[in-house]
Amino acid sequence: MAVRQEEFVLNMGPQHPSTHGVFRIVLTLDGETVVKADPVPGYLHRGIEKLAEARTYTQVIPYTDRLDYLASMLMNWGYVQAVEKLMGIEVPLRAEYIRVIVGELARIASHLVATGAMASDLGGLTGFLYTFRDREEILDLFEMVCGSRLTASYMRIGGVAKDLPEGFVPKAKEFLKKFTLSLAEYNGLITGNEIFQRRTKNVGILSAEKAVDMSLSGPVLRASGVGHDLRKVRPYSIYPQFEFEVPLRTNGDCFDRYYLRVLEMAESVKIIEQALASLPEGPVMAKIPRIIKPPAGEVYTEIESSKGIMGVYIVSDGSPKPYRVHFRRPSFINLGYLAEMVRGWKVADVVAILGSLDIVLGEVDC
Amino acid sequence: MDDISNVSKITEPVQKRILAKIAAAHPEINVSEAGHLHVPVDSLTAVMRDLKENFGFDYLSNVTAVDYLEYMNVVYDLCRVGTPYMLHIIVRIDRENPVVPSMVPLWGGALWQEREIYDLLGVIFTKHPDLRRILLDDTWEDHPLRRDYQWMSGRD
Amino acid sequence: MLENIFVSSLNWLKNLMAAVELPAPLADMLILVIKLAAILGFILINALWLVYMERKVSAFIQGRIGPNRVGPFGLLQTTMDVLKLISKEIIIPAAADKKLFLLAPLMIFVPPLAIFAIVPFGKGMAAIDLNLGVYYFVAMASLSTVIIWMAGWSSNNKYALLGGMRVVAQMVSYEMPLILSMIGVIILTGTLNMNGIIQAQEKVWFIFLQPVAATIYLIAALAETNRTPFDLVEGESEIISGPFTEYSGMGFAFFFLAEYANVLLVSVMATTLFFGGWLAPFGWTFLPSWFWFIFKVYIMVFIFMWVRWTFPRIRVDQLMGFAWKVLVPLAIANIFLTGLGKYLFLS
Amino acid sequence: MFGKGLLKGMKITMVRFFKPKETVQYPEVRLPLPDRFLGKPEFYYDKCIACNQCVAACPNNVITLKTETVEKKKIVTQYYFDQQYCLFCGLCAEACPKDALKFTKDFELTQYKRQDIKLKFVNPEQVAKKKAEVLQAALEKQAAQEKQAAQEKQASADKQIASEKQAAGNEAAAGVC
Repeated sequence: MAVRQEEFVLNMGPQHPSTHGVFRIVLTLDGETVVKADPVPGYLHRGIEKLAEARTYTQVIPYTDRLDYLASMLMNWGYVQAVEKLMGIEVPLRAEYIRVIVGELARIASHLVATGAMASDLGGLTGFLYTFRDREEILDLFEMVCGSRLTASYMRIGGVAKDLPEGFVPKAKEFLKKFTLSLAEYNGLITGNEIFQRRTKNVGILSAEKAVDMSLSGPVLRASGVGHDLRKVRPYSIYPQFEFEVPLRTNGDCFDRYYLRVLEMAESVKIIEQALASLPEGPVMAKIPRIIKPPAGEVYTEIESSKGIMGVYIVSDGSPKPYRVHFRRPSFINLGYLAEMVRGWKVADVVAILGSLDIVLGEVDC
Repeated sequence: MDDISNVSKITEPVQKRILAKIAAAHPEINVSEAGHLHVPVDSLTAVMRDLKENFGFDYLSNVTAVDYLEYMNVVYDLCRVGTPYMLHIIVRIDRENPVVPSMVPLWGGALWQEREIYDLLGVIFTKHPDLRRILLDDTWEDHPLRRDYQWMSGRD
Repeated sequence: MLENIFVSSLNWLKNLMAAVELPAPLADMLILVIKLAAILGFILINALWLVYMERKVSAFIQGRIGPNRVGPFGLLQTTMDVLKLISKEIIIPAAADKKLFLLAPLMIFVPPLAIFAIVPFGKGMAAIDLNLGVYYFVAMASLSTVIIWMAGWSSNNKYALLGGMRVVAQMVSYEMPLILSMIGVIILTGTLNMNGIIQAQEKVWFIFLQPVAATIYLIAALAETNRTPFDLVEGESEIISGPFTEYSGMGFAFFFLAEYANVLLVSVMATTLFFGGWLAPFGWTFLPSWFWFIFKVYIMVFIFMWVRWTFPRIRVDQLMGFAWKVLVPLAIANIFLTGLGKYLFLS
Repeated sequence: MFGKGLLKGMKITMVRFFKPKETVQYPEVRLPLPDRFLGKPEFYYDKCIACNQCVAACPNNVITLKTETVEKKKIVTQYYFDQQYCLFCGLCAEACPKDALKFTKDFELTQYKRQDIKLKFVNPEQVAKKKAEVLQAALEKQAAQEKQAAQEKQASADKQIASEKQAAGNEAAAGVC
């Protein structure tokens, strides 16, 4: 009597503990092995690009926080930098330094969430708690600077909303000192753990050519050996003034994508230390007209956000409202390759691969 | 801000040289003064293949589209991995039947971006492996990002 | 006096019944019922206490404080949880297999309770001094596999089905190393009787004679009770909570408490087999034997909790590979060495 | 050795087991909030000059402002702040020229009833008082004007009498010679 075999379709999401938000993957499973995967985003689609067309340039800033809400400072920075390039505004030096400090803090906070979520997706809940405990301190620094922890809306076209409060620099320095100890703690608890390595090493291999062809970016790309970090490759703001390396890993598996983020956090600490040390005095806001009316034309600029290359394309028709705003969201494009990447792996690996891609649904659905 | 200027001092002339070479290689492209390449629709695939193979632009960073009511623009941004040079390519298409050859055969990265443009702006990409809606519900008619999209707006 | 407070009170009861000329079989039956009721009470209270202890230990490891609002130091937290769960509506999925769905939570408590009947809590304090003790333990322990699989199959939910298949694969393949590691101990003692094993450890505990068997036992015990790093059955981040996904209210509470009863059971067996049961270490008999027994059991439980909140989860195929390719050969080698050692030592 | 990483992980968790805990007992113990904290908005009625800057600055049109002109002076009669749509980005407080809108440190914004979410900052007595003030001020101004007008009339009348007398004087002089 032949045993009838049948594949069954499993809906992983939209409400699932480890899809990092409202995201569904329709998995066709043969037992535990994935035969076909069809990711379905769109549950968190708020139409930010349509809303932006009905708002003035400054009013769009609070919407950019809601893209990648784990690193809202970097999202502000990407948008604001595009408008400044369109209008040809030069941002004062102190504002650039503040942007670098606050942007790198946001990068650390975002990587902490990625590391913690990856550890908890694989079962190690304690790792999640430790990374979030350190992230709390960064959120307190943000609260001091801009008044809210997650959705900063701190940067303005031409500079930053307000100068750093006086208690900020000493508190930031103290955080950086304490943070290097906790980095060692993560390595001890998560990176060095043999079970974690067995679950992530050689899982979800991504070759360099495939990564470039699928326009992946950020830690996902650099873990496959492609050294494309905009802070070094196409420097913007004042990054050339700081020495830091871009960590690179070669065999492009889940472990490398995870470990690369831990290394990047150490680099960000270096950048912030140098930025805090040489913070110049001066204004934090360039002289800009009260009503911002950029000249007609279009611009596309990119910055290196924590998830990858965040591009902003703005078309202006000379009126105070942008004609068209398009956000190149790294998590959305990194997800494009998920369908092939999880094919042939187990359900438990789908969770590990999704965790290593580190997507945020606010950014995927825009 | 001296550092940025001396970095861009090096990249600016090279960028211009690349644009000049491309313009020479493809007479049908006209380069706008802002350095954008305006490519006609029918020669798009040939130009893009040439840019990828001969000029080494192996990374398609961004694909998007804009609705200008009389016509539509599809915009591509290419770059060479590891180098600061970027190309901004604009293709003008008719608004009534917006059809553009898909870039997926050349760059896999266009897969989801073109689906998003089809979903929100209604641009049809020929030879796209699976062109269907990605963000909106499959039963959604019309394309919201078009300028003449009527919707029962709650609070605007 | 404290030593045999339980044994003497039982004898006092026996004499009382003899004085009242109760017919002998009725008296014996009554004594047995009282013994088992006492054990049942001990386990249920322990299950409640272990839930609270686990939440406190996990909180302290993670830099939190844990429950401290309900009752003094949060002690009533678990009782309030159980009361809350009792008041919850029991939802049965539409296409579920009703009879099996409702039967599973009831039966999940049967194996652990059955095994506690033969556990020697102290000197002369085993409810039934079965001379097939260890054999009985292994037989009953394998029953819970079927019950969890019953829960997984009957709730007609894909995640539950996955969880059910995982429980069968995991429990069956980790029973082998569990049994083989016990055989190592049985060779030394020559008897299956629990008290006999404890007597044999008078001079030296078997943990020192059988260290390999002890580690294999502990790893297999972790897998038997579905705890991290082997908690694939209830892999929260993968298959939500496996077979227990569709259960709400008391159904879920039973599975939850049964897990802690199993943890208690497994650590009791570990103490009996490897850590000298109720024997006082270094001969400190000023404390009663049953105190030492509970003290050792709770050390074992603490180690289980400590392991749970440190390690991530292993994958299904790695789990199977580890059991069959590493633990089983190791256990067989250990048996061979023990046999050889005994033969050389005796002759 | 295979287990080295595992044991190191357990050492870390055991060391953390005895370290002081991070949790703050929220209702009893409250962490100090920085002064730029964007909590519940607060509106100073008398500072507001109804210039609608805040209404224009808000991305989600959260603020609705109704005015009434009394004696050519605008009085705010209604100032609704619909908190459920507010992004707490602080653009409105930044746009206000008179600092009439501030964000306090109160972050417990939940309400039992849905309509309480919509903050109504201006109550009728304030409006009535303001109106009365404005009317009163208008009256005073009017009275002052009348008085002033009366004085002017007075002054002009005197001047006129003086000039008539003077003119009469000249005639007399002209007539005489």
